[in-house]
Amino acid sequence: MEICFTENEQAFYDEVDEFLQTELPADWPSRTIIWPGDYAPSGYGAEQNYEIAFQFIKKLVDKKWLTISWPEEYSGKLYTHMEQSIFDERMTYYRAPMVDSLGVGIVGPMLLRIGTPEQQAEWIPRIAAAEIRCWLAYSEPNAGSDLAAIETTAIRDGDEYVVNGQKVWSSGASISQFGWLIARTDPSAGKHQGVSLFMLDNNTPGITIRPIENIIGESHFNEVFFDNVRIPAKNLIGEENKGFYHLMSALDFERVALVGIGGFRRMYEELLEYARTTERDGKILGKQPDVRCKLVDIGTRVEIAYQYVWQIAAMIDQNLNPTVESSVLKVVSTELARDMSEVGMDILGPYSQLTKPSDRTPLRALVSRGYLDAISATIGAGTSEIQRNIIAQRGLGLPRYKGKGGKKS
Amino acid sequence: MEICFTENEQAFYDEVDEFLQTELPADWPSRTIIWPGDYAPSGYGAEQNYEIAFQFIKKLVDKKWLTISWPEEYSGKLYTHMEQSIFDERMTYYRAPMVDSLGVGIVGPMLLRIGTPEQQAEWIPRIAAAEIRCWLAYSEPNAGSDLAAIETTAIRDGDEYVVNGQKVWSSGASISQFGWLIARTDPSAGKHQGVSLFMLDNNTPGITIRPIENIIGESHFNEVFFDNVRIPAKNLIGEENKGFYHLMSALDFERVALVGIGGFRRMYEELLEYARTTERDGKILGKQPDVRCKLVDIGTRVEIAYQYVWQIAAMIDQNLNPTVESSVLKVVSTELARDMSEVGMDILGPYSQLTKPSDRTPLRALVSRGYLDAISATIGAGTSEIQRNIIAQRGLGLPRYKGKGGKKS
Amino acid sequence: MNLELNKEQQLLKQAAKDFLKKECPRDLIREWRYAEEDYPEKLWKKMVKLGWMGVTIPEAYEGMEGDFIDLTILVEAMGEVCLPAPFFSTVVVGGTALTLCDNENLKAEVLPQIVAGKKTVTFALIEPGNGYGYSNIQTTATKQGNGYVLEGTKLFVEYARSADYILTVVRSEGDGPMLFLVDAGSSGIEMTYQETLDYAKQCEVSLSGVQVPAGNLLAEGAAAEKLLSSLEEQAGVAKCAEMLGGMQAAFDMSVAYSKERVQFERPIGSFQSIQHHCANMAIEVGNCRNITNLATWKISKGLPATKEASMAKSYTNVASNKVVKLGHQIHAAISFCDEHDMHLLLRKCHAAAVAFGDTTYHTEKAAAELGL
Amino acid sequence: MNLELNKEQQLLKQAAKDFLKKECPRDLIREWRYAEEDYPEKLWKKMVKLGWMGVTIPEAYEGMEGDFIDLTILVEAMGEVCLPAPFFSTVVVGGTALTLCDNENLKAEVLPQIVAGKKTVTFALIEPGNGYGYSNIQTTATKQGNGYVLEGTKLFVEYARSADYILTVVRSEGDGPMLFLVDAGSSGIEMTYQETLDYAKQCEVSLSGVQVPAGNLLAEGAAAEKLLSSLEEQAGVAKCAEMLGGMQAAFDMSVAYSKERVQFERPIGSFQSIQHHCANMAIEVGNCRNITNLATWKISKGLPATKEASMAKSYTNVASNKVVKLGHQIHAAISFCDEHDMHLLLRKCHAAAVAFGDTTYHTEKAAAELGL
Repeated sequence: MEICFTENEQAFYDEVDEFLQTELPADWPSRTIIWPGDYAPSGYGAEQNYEIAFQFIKKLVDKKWLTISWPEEYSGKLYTHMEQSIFDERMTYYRAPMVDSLGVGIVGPMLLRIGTPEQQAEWIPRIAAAEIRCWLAYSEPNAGSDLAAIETTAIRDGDEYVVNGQKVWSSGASISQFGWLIARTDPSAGKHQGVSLFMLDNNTPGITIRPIENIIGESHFNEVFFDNVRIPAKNLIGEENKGFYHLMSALDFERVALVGIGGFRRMYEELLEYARTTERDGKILGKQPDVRCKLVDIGTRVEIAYQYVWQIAAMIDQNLNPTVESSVLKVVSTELARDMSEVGMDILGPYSQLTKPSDRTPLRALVSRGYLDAISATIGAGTSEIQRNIIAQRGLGLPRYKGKGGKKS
Repeated sequence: MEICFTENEQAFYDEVDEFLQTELPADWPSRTIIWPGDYAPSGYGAEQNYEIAFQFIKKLVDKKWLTISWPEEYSGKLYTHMEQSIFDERMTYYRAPMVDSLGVGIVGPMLLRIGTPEQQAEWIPRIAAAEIRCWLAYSEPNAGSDLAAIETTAIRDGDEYVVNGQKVWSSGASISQFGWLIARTDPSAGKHQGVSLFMLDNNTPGITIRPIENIIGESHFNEVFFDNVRIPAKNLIGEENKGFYHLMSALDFERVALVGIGGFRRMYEELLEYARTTERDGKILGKQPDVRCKLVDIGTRVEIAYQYVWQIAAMIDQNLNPTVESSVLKVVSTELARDMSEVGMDILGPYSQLTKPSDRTPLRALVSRGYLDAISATIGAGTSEIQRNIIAQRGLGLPRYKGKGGKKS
Repeated sequence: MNLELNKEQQLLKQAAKDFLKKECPRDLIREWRYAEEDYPEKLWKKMVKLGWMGVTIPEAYEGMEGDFIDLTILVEAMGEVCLPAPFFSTVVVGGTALTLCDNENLKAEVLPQIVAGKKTVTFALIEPGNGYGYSNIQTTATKQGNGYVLEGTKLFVEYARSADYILTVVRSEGDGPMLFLVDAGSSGIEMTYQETLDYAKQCEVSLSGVQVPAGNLLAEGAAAEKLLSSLEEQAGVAKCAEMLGGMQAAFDMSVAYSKERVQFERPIGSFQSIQHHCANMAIEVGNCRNITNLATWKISKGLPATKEASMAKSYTNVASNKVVKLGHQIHAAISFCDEHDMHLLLRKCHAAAVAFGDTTYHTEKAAAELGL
Repeated sequence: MNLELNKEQQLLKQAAKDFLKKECPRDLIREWRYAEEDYPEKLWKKMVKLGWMGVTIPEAYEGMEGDFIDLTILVEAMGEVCLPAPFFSTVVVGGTALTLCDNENLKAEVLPQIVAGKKTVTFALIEPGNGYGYSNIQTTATKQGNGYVLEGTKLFVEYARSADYILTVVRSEGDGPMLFLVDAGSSGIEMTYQETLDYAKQCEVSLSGVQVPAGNLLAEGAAAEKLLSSLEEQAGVAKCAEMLGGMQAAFDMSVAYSKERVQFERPIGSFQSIQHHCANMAIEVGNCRNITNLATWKISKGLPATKEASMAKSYTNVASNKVVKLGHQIHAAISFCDEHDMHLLLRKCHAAAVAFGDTTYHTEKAAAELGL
């Protein structure tokens, strides 16, 4: 047991840290309004920050760190998962911009794994250079937690597939160039069969993208409608009708440790500092017993979440499969994001109501934003309920119940 | 809305209160070690208290209050459920002895409802006079939450039934005279059919009662083994093979409001008094912020539980069926019993460890007993999980899942 | 012992629900939340016609002289629909404070105008650097001629821009609290809009040399302390009723959705985890109702209710957040959309939880009442 | 970065578990809990043979000079089986205190005897009316000739009747703490048995004119404060390891039982509520392990660990109760029987939670470390 970085890890940590201190404005972390666990670009705050973000991402591309999880060809060297986690920790600690985590995190690696050389040549360089962004065309109105229930069809017609149907909760669809689409290519097949993956150019005729305003007043989500959208057959990714197989065989957990753990520490430090330095009714908040108690609990859980991140990274580096640990981290970190916001609201008292930065508003209204934002954390990418099912069934081997007529598995 | 007693209710409350103050030693509540929600006679404490309890119960019999829930013939007048709840509240507030709640609470009323005149003549007067005690022969090793899974058989043989099998968790079996037995009279029938009820004399040959020591060091539970036990057919209660039907049609909830609510207030007052008057490290415990916080929470929940008790009593008096409210009260009161014990343990600090009364032991070691005792509260008479199922399914109408092959009900 | 509403109360409840369902669907708060004007006057006038402004105001001042239970019935119904109008500050706070005070002239002048819907009131207590409470008030009232001059800054003054009166708590020269009904049109008053979670058009109000006639003083010294303490109790419990309206709505929506929404070929309400979420919501709604009803009834009878009121507020503050968040969890992604109603309930409940004393404040108050 | 035990540590863990499983099944604590003798000497001797008494004692005193991680590995394994013997007080407390002190003569005399299993130590800190902590100690040591005379009463002194030494915290004449190794056979010592939840043969120990040679003073003044503070940290984290052993056992038992136990014609582990109970247990065990490992590792490296140690203790205190109680809930009635092991784990965990600082104590300490 050595709960500290090796020399190499420490050197890389220092390198990333220095890069971030150099390439981002010193006050960047306090310009942004990103709640732990959420990395929507909307958190950049004021308009002028987008230009800073854009410049910074170009620097990341130059360093090949945007694609740090990719093969050596794109990342410069083969980074260990521990290094990737260190990178993620530092990046999120500084709340650094990281545009298009879906393209770099999911679409790119999938293309590299199952795409044809032509497909790779077409999209990989552009994703790696942050020239294009991707969105995930997964969820549908009747297929949320139950992804296998998708109804959108993509029917082969000559050299094309004709897509009809609807997607929803499509993050960033309206500001991306390509969709990573899952659609039913064989509607007569079983629920988990007959489904395929496609790269879908947003400019194809027949696509209607309707942004949905979310409860923090932003339109990151979209509804997307397909009306006879014709996708060239060359954009089919992987084998036809093997879409679920491809998705399931992707090493989902590789990304799971990248929960943006640094953002938790940063936010916690801000709350701590606020409690230490703010008077309420003439008394320092941090001297109030309930505030002390709550901040100790949150601080402890931040330390705990960090340990899971390192543990999972180490497991992957040892070729172990941290399926369960990943679900545990998902539950632990998203419930921490939620509870930290509630503790923040409690500490802020009446000031927690303020939703816009002002002289009276503590912490740039970040906490009230987080209070709403964190609601999505325990829902998206597998609800807490589903994560607990996974822990129990896959992790602990508890039996699934298929009903009196069904089989136990 | 009138959250106070009517004149009649208040008069009855005062009458019961005066009776209890007169007929019990003034220090009786502090002689006993009964945790809220549990009314095992083991809580009487020292040996000499059993004689006091015995005398007191004779007084109850004289007043016909032992059978307060029974028809006018046995109770003197038809008491409303509100009055029964008031009686239960006062009794438990004073931690008054109430021997054989199973005979008076379950067996007697069932006999009155479905017993023959002969059966009633044989047992009813003796139960009402506290001359005999009854135990419930329900649970079996493989039939706990799932009572319908019982395997004990009672096979007709001439004028007798021959019983074979085993019961477990049989409270008070070793100190009772009669068992209220549920056994399978038609083993070929379905799970919920072919089951019958019997009065079983403990003296019948072939019965072996083995007390099981529980975690508070008492042997209230028993395992009971039946080896060709012959019950006279006249002891079959109600229709043969209709045992479940009889059980289900019994108005279970009538007893549910009688959770011993007064015991909660009494215990809370003792904890409050302890916190108000005890110094720890030179400071009054009740001045410690976490103690204040926890006692306010518990106090609030005591008030809340009281309201459920009155609400359910009022509903029954209006011929409404408080199935859901009863499950809510079960969950609320048993979780309160558990949490109150944990708060008590927290307040007592190192002294919470003491399990025997002594100069150093706070509150007669009642809290450490309660800490263990309350474990059974959220399990017995339907676990909290099952109560929440009932609330969701019967109360809110959420669908039961019978599996993919089954039907939804 | 009767814990249910009696017939008249049930009728009032049903009438309020029916009216608000029709006249104030939750889209109304969406429509008005960013509007220049503070609230929909058309709806307000209809509420006036129903006599709601005078629900607890004595008949002598043209009110209906209902009791506190009637008031909480209305407030609960408003909580359910997230009413975007200053009923709470005008009637629950303003009407109650005036009714409780001894300034007969002021009562005779203002109360009938509230009843008639001609005037609205807002409440100004919290100051920069302060939380809820009276211990550290910095706004001063200096005697000058026949009146007073007020100096100070107040925060979280809801619907202030449209209010006719600002019920203002100040510190007297003798250090005790004083309570003034300040004409909102007085010179020296400036307002800065504060955008808040609940869309309640809150403002920072600065008072600079604001002259207030002596006749607008509701109370000072011990009388002011007593009045403010009653006001805190009643407004706090009314906030519980408001939260109950929100919790009940979140709960009802969630049970209905659990039955409809199908995933994995079955209604999600057939999953035990969803069933237990719903059961826990039912329990918490029932718990809050029990303790709030107890406090409400005691207040309505003029019985001491400080302990029960603080228990109700501290318990309901926490439980309402728990319940509405469970509602979000059951509805999942759809409830993260602005067009879904769940977040409106969450916003209202949070605002109600910090108003008139947060959890810490009332826990401490209840502890003191318990002799701790 | 490596959060797992290394090979040697894993071997030690496995060896400890194997040994205790064989030599100390939980029936042993049932057998010994009411026994006249304090603990099974046969088992003790075997543990001595394995070198466990000297696990962290320097080689100079004939110990194995392992690190703090090694110690917690043993303690965790003991927590799992509810060891009915004074290892904690002798080795974790006594051994550590002596190792940390500067009294070379005393160390040279006593440490090898501990290693050899010839002497046991118990720890006497808490006094009537006090909780855990050093702020209010009333037991005094008065200088007399070449030694001191001790007066006072100590509570919760475990395995005291069989102990050779009582490590005793007293208040000096100058008001600071002093730490003595008192010969348990000294005249003036009286012991009264205190029956406790954990069956750890605790006693009230009264010290009346007990003469202690100056050579038995471990530390006084600032040195005593420093020693006691390190001791608190290490013993507190070791108690977390003990609780982890108990939690892990409760968790493992519950998962296994959920798979076996059939109700309603299906294993109860197929019910989502039971699955979520088990998942929550898994999460809490993992959480405690993470924060405890962090504190353990820091201590083993001699790094400042006060914050992490207090976080670990306050978190694990609460979580261990939660986990074992879930174990009871899953096992239901059967675990309410004395013959079931679950309550033994609950008892041990509770005793560990109140030892060396309860939740409130360590929460406050962690808050101070966080600069609050």
